[in-house]
Amino acid sequence: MASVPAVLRSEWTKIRTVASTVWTLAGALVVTVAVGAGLSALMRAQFDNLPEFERATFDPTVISFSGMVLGQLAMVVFGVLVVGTEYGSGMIRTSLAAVPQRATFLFGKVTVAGLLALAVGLVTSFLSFFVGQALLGEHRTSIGEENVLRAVIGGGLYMGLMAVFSMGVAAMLRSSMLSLGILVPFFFLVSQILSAVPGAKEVARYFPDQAGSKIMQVVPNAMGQDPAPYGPWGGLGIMLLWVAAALAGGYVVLKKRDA
Amino acid sequence: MIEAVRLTKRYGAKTAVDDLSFQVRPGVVTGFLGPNGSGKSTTMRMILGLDRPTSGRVTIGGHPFRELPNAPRQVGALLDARAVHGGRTARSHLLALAQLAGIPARRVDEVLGVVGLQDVARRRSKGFSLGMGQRLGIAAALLGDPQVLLFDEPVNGLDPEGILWVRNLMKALAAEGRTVFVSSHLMSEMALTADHLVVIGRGRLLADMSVREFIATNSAGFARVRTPAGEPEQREKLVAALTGAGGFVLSEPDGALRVTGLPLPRVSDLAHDAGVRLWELSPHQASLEEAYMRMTQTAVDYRSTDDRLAELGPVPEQPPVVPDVPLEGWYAPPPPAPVPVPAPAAPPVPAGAAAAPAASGGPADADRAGGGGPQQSRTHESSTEDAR
Amino acid sequence: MIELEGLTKRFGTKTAVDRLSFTVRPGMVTGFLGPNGAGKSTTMRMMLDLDAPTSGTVRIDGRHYRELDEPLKYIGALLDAKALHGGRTAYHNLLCLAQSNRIPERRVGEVLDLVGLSAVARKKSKNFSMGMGQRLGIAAALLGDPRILMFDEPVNGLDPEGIHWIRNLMKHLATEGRTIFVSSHLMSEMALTADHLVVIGQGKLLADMSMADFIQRNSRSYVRLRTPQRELTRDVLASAGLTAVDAGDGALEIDGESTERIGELLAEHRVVLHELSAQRASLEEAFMQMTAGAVEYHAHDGAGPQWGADVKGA
Amino acid sequence: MTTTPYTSPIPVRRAHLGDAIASEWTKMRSLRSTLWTLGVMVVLVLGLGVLLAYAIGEASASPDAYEGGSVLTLGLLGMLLATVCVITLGVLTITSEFGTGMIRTTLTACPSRGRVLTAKAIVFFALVFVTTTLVSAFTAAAQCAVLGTTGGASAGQWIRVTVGVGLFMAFLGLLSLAVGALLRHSAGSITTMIGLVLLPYVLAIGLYTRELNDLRTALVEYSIPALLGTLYTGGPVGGMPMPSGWQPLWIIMGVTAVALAGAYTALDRRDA
Repeated sequence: MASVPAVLRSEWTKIRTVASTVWTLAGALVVTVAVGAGLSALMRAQFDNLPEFERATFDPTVISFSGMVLGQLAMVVFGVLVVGTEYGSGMIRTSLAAVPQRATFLFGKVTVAGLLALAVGLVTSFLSFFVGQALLGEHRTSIGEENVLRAVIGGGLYMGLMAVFSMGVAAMLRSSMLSLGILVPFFFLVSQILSAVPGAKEVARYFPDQAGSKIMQVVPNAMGQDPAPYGPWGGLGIMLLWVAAALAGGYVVLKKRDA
Repeated sequence: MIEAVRLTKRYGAKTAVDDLSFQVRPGVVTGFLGPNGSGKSTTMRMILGLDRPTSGRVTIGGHPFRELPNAPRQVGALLDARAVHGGRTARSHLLALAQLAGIPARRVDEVLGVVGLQDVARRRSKGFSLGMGQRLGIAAALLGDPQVLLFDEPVNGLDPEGILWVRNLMKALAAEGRTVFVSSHLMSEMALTADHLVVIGRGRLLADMSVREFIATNSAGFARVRTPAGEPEQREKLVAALTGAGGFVLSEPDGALRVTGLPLPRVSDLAHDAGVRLWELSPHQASLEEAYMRMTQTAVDYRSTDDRLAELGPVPEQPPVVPDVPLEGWYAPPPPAPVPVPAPAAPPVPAGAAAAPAASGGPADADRAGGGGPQQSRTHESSTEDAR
Repeated sequence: MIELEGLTKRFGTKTAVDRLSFTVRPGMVTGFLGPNGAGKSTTMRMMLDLDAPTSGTVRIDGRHYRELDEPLKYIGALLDAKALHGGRTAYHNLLCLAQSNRIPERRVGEVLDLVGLSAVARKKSKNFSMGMGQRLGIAAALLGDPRILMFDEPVNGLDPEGIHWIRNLMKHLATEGRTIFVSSHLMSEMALTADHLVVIGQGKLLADMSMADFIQRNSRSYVRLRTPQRELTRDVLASAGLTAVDAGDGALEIDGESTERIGELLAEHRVVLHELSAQRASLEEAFMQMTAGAVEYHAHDGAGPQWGADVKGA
Repeated sequence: MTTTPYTSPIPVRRAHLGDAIASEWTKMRSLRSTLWTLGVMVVLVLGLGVLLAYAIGEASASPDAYEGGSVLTLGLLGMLLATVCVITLGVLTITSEFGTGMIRTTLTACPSRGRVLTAKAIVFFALVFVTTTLVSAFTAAAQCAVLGTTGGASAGQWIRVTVGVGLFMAFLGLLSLAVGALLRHSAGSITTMIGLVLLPYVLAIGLYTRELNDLRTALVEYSIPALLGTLYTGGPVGGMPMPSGWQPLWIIMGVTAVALAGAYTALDRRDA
């Protein structure tokens, strides 16, 4: 079989030599931290105006992560482009001629891009947390509190998994535009809207983003959110299942379809 | 009739086209040749009024393109076959162009038939192959049934049948009295299509003459003479007679003689006088490519020569005996290029050469052929790597 | 060495490649010919395992492509010059390929030198002209210094100097004992480059033979003769049972006899010759003859409008 | 080499602007992206307008709240989002020609740059004007039906939110087309236009000092969304001597005219 370290090195070169990597990942970081900081500052100013029960279940960690709704979209774009541009440019044929073992190729790519996304995700999540807490003033929490470290690391995991999920979807659809056209509205609109509709809510909570984002909560059912039938790790597990399914689908498509 | 008068185009400090004057006459196919970067495309674009000349002018039938009263009815052009919006069907694309020029819509279906795209007329051109795109571009050029036609690399991507069709099309168009101006990199194709040539290099005119004249001035033809096999004295007699008459004789691998400096009938007469029977006496005109290569030697902008390449190509030194190649395959050794750059990469060849495929092919292939397995060849790779 | 055995590819009901079996041997340039839609590209893609055959096998030096460890070291291919990421520089495009097959980084600089792209190595490849893109694709094929090389339309977009260069490169690579497999639509170019031909039409093998055999079998060859003594010559030939046909430019054409025999015959009668040469048809003519009927897009003759006076009057 | 020059049997007649317009209309309607962009616009305006009307109708029971024609302002939200569609379409109408190289074919078929640009502008303007006017009218009517009142809107108000908005959007699209002709790059031109729409707000946030208060207000008041809003509301929002009534239309017409003049000059002067 093709040498795995060689494929990993090759994929790393591919990722670091295109401009879109820097733009999407930097976008994810900046947007998440900035929006999180903004909302944290707003919350601090408005804290006294919050309803009683919201004040009681106030979750400073979640507040500092509120930029992730937008930041995750940049991660989705990153994941889609990593796989999608291979198809868009025709590079896929050159790549597969160089590494004919489909599994080595796809999982090598996903490993490198996923680890990079995870690293950026962790940096983003820690940065969001500390900046957000600093701006929350007297309502802040600290990293040493119970479950907070889990939530912060979970935030990084969530962003990394989001990127990997997108890679799987892009490998299944074999097109950047199509993948973005489906994933962005899904996470940005469909998932958000369905989670507000009474009947659909039961289904929507099993969507990857809804389930995965549970890991970032420190206070259970914070600020009037509905209780979920799974815990933070259970939620992450559901998301992992989604990711695994997307990757498996992508692999099957890559193996079966002509390049 | 296309007429360029002292045409010049500068982009900043770079002069793309330099004081170019030529005429393209109706009734013949005129080939437009030049290396990459010689200013061919720029010239074509200026003819079509897409670029403005820095100085000088180019006119079609006496008018600059942009002042032609009925430009699309007088000039048709294929510049870049990919210059269509892929989201549009072939027919819509042509229809838009026809309407723009006030050409009746039924002409659209006609040209689609002419280029053989009638079956895919309602397919979006995004899915077209290179050859189909080329046909669509040719259809657009023919739309106005114009008197002057410009084609840039018309056979790109076409299959042999399509190439033959384009070649006959050009000739037919010229025979109808139209002006046909074709640029191409394919010398063998040009030799079959064009009657007249305009050659430029580094933006300057190098030649403006008929194909025949061009080949005659830029290369030497020769005569191939064969005497009866098994009678060496006949051959020696002929060689002596030819040399005595001022001819230059070389020996070919199959025993034939290559004679330069004497016209064919003279060779025949000399053989006759010497009592030598001839088994073959054939004229060999040099190819257009050879003539072209000689002419543009110094005008190539962008060349792939360097020390290793020299090793790969059999170009550098021609042995005194003519190599054993079929008649079309032989090239006169190009005159040694002036070599303005002192080739900095040249010295460390002995060590570095192992890396070039030319050199490493030998030992590595021997190794692989002997040992076979990939393991072995890989260790070989890495060991040469270490050695370096 | 590439061996195809019963290779078949169906897309739905359409059979693109139909039980194709042939061997591409080392040490020579093998040309791969066929009209558009004959299945050439599909065949080449199956050779690289980009398309899965419906049935049949391709073996590269006796092994399946997918079993090759570092395939770029066995087989280098130029399928589509644009099959690289345009946002990446020429250098990086090659570097990631090299790394995936553990080819040392310095080799990237070497092949870029080789194809003459060193000056633009750090430029993004999307701004390359067609000829430069082609050179980059050739560089990628040469990266692993492979024993087998496959080129699909290698001269596309190259200028005459580049065409000359790639032709000599391919011949030279073949003399080193490599297997060279080239597809092209340019018959005149093929005639200069290839030693052996594989011709397919509508997915089926039409010919697998040497260039000389191919031309000889698929076209007419004759002897061309020019002389100031035309009538005498005609008589001499007629007496030997040969018919000379007028070629139109003053020359005579004789079918079915060698130049040697005719030379001897005419020398006996002391006929003065101005030309006596064997004429062979071009590869293009031979190819057209063979593949007639296997062509997909037929163009009409003539380009002028097919309407006449009715429109003029309108 | 004397040959009689070829003459075509197809009758020759001088092409004019009408031909160019027919050609541009063919180009416009033969692209699926045109249909998609306009379709999205119609869905956005109509859908959001009706949804908003329902939401408001649920929230407040009294129909008296919409007196003075304010019911018509409900169309503003959808129309704001529709600007993105119109900008995209306007830019792509010209930049896709540059991007694909089609412009060279077009200019070879019609060497008069002015005629090509004029035809494009006319076809595009007409298409956007008709679409926007119709969809505005439908939306307003639907909203009135949902809420069960027209809120006593005057005829002048009706004309302003239909024809007025239609003209405003068409000019905005024309401005995008001109910018596209100047920049010749799809992504760059769209970004520029979106920036033009949003930048005043971003700048206004930056100018957070009392001394620059007037400048900030002016920036916001003369921004494209605010001008569009003025057409709906009819009056200056902040009570300052800012554009009101039909004035936004004259403003965008002026800006578009300047940009178009630039586009004409650029297209004529520059190499294609």
